[in-house]
Amino acid sequence: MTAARIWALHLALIAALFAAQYLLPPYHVTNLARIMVLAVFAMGYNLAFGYTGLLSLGHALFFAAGMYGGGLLSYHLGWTALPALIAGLAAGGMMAGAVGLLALRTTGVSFMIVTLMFAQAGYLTILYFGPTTGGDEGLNLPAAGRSLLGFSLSADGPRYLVALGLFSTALLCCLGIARSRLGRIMVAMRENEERSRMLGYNPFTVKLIALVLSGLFSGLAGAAYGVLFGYVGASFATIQYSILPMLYVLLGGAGTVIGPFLGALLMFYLIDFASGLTSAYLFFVGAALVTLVLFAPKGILGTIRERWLGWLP
Amino acid sequence: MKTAKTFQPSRRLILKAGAAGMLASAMPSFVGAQGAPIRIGFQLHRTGIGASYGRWYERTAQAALKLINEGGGINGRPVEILFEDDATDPKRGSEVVEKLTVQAGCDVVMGTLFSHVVIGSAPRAGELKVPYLVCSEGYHVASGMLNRWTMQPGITDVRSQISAMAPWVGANLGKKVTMIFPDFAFGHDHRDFFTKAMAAQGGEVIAQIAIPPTETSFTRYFPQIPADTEVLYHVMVGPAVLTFVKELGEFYGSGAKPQIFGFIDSLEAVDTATPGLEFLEGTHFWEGHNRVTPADAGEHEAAYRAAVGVDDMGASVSDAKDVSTYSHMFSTWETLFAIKAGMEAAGYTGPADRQKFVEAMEAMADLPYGMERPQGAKRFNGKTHQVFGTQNISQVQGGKLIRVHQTSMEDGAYEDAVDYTAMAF
Amino acid sequence: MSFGPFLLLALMEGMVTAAVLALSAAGLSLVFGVMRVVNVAHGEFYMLGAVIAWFVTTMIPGSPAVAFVAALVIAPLLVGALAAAADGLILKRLNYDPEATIVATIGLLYMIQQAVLSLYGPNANPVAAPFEWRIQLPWFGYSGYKLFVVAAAATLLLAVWALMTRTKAGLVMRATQIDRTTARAFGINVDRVYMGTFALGAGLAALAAVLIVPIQQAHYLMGGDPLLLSFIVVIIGGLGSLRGTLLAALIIGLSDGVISMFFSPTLAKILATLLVAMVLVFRPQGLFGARA
Amino acid sequence: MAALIEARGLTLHFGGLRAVDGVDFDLRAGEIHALIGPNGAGKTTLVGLLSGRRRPDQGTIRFAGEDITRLPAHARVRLGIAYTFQITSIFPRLTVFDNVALAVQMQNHAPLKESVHAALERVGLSGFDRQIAGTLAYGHQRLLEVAMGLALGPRVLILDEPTQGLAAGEIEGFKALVQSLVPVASILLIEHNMDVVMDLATRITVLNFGKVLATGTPAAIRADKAVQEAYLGA
Repeated sequence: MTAARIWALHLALIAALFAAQYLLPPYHVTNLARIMVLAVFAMGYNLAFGYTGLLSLGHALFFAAGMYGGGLLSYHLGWTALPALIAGLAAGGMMAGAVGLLALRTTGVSFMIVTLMFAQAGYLTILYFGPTTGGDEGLNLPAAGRSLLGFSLSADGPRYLVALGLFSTALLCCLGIARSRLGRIMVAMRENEERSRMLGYNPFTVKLIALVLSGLFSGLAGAAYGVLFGYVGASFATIQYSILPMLYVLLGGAGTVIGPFLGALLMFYLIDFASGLTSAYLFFVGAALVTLVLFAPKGILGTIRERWLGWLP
Repeated sequence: MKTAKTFQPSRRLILKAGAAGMLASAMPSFVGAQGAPIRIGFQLHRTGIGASYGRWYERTAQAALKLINEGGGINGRPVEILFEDDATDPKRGSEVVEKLTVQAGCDVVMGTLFSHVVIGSAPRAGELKVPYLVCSEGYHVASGMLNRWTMQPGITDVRSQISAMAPWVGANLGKKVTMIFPDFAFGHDHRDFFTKAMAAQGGEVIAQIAIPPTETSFTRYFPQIPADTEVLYHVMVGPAVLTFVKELGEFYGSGAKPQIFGFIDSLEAVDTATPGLEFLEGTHFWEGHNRVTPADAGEHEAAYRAAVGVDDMGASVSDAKDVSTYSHMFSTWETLFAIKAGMEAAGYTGPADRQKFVEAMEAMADLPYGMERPQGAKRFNGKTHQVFGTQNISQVQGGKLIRVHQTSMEDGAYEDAVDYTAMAF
Repeated sequence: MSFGPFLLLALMEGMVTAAVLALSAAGLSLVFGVMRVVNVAHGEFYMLGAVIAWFVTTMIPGSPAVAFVAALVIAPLLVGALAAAADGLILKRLNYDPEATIVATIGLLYMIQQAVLSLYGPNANPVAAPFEWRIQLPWFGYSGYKLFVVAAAATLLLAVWALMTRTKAGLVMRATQIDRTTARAFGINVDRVYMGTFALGAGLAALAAVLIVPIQQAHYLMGGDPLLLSFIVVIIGGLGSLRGTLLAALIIGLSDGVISMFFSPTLAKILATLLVAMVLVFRPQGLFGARA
Repeated sequence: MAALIEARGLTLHFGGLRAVDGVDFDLRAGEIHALIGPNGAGKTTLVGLLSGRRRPDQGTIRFAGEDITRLPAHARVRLGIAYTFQITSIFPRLTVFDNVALAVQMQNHAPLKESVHAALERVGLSGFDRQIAGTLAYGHQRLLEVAMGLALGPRVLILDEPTQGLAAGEIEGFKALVQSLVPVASILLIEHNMDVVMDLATRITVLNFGKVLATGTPAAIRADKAVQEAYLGA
């Protein structure tokens, strides 16, 4: 029963997003394409933070690893979008694995700071290799790098479909993971690490797997953002882009499958809407965050799940 | 890429300016023109590290807009500008181009100063096929990195600026140069083009000191300046520029020091009479547009300053301590008038004529000095989408920047690296 | 410049960096140590201190020294009051839940930044030092005020140490730090201790900013750097250990200065960053914290 | 019978305190072995060493003939040494089902649902599977903890004070449960309730000040003078 309801909900979301490209004005269609890619990033963050309890402040590094892993190959070697996306996916996963091997020796606030510092070193490395990476200015990807199986991703239609395809894949993977045995172990690690260990699970291994999965999602999102919107730049490696997915996840609901998408959607439109009303829009964004955390501390879906829909994954 | 700092706004003034800005954007001016307005989108650094430039860009653009509307608008239609904050961030910049073009229905979009925002936004402008006119000074337009819809008709790029000044530096200040620059693209442009230009003069750059972009304190880098340096060339950007210049002064103190030549970016929006900057007396700066009205200023200089609300010292008329970003902000004024000229040449009637507008812009060449171009005459290169003008070298005399040399347009010429007109729309 | 003076300058700069780090970390060490909350807005309290110093020194005419002393008093009081309000209105209601606190303080960060941007503007403004004094060495000149900052940092840390170990307030804070529940059982009003600690931490950040702003500039985005560096210093030093905080500040300050002598500056930054990360990886309890 | 767990010369110091001091200990296959002793005698520390939660300063531990002294705790669980906590340690925000499922899915091949329900049934928690574990009554939480240990399908089950907080009626059921586990599993039981110990244990080891005071059958222990002095008499 529950399983059917859960799959129906998620497939309905995908169907709604498919229909949205025909129903919404073009401005919002492109925004949705951006939001879906950012949501993939946030879902990746959610796997580490929401499910496994790893509060990282360095996910910009994984996003940037994917963005540059795909982007540089297409810029310098003329790779097309599909191999670039795969390269970005791999780069994100490998970077997360490397960081995890070291950073997972720490916990709590030390883990936050260590991941933050790795990300900062990554950002500076991009600047240091400016002749290759375009440094702070970044690079515009060539047309070849933005073609996927013959379709140009600079056109709005194919771009939206690719974004939707990646988002749907990520969403269903995320749902699958959340409902799998692995997902249960990840949650166990978040809830009670010592008990999990005494059930035979190696905390280090589980967390490393979660972080690598998270890195794969983040890397894919980074590569997709570069390929779909044509720009690769160091600003995506700054701490701001480590905080963004955390905000999306906390806003939408940590440890929920749809929460990251909801958070990205709301945050995007909160900024877009407020900046149209006033030049002091950051104030309202800040106030909204404080209000939210006071009155819905588990995020929107987290609160809904707690109050009404216990079956939400 | 650039930033600047340091003037001293009074709180009352800022609130007033903010209120005026809100009124102006809420109620487009209809004086002297009729019909549906032409809408110009403006990507603005309202927040983020570019915010101190954004304030003056907005103010200058408003002044030019008023003048254009008083003169009958564009093609007899009134003009309005929609400002939208890009947070000095490339991702948001691209979203803002989208918002201004698709949602607000702007005819063209004006771009902003920081080059990473420009480069991040240009692909989307190209996809939307909306003319994107930037004021960023970077070499990214003429280098061929961007696309046919992106143009820079209002300000000379950094490569040309440097090429024009280097001969004067070599001939007048010294042949052995040490450069201090920020360790990212904008600084690297300075490093590469100035080093090449000096070599062509028989001079030599003997040390290149790159400062990491996250740095807030600089003294420890100064000992790397070789003792036989004849000229110290500095360019710095970001909120820490004043710290940089002050620490340089502390470092040299009353001891011997080389000739110092700086890019005004190191001191844009900073009062040259700030305590701690006394050591700058006698040193030289590049200026795009002279902050202190030169004795031989052109006939339109006074009217331009009055329109923007800037006095002869380059400070706000209402607050002498509120120094403007004078060397850069003229670019928004001149870009607006370039849009007007391009639209009128193209017989622009609506978004369907955007391509005709770009072609009309590309057909422009000589742009004479006038109220439309208060910084000086320019030549637009339709192939590279880049405009070229004259540059100024000033010396600090009695705490003021006094122009001592003006380059010719030819001094800043270089070979075309791209022909955008051969690219598809 | 020959190596000796070069090294001397690097060491002097390292001392100043260490002093700046120690100053900005003192307040955080307190909040983090006693309350175990991650206050992302700590850097904004610091920034507010600098901006208030600019307002105060601009409004009070005459001797910069008088205005500076006024700022030293006014800025910490105002910022401390703001922090106390934030604690009472927000953090307390969140029961200091770690995740919720991070989001709330990010929200606070946005609000403070925007308020300062709207009311103060986007520019970096200088604040005059209370005295103008430059030391001219045979090889280079140096700001006397920078040396004053080093002395002030030492004094301030000593004062905080004395507060924590020699006063009743300090005892109460340490008791709360060790065990919140037991402290409550002994009749300590934990809510008030938390509010006081949070306000004191913010006040210390503001005080540090007033001391430091004459060698930097007051700018609305200046809070980011001290936040990161303070966290690093506090954690490397070991949680809640003031001695550790001081030593960590010295190590980071001096190594930053000296590493930059041997590598290209950006590479030096990368190496220094990785070095600190590795210290945390292999000594997660900090250099001087007790093993758990 | 062969010893399943064979510990020799185990020593662990906390600062100056010798929490476990040169302990030799055998757990035989199929037995219910109770570990008793006054508070602070080192019982929990000893089972901590056996389960791998702590590393000994000296000594060796063998499991089924294999040296496991340096094996981390989770690897020992995989070998078949399960541990239930003295202070209830469950996943309070997860459902009862998920708590047990986490244990069941350790042996990857097991059909999840059936095994979970079987484990719950054995401890008498059938029908509670959808409840959030933290909302169970305390006694039920203890039983859930035992169910998690059972569900691991262990060869050795270490129960640290399992009856603490159970009602009298629950204790009877619990005793039957433990007896039903042998001889498939061997049980090491830390217990304060002497009735439970005497009813269940096939052998008893008495610890005092980190050392083994005596080992033997319940009757032998009851008769041991030293034990009476140190513990039972007290």
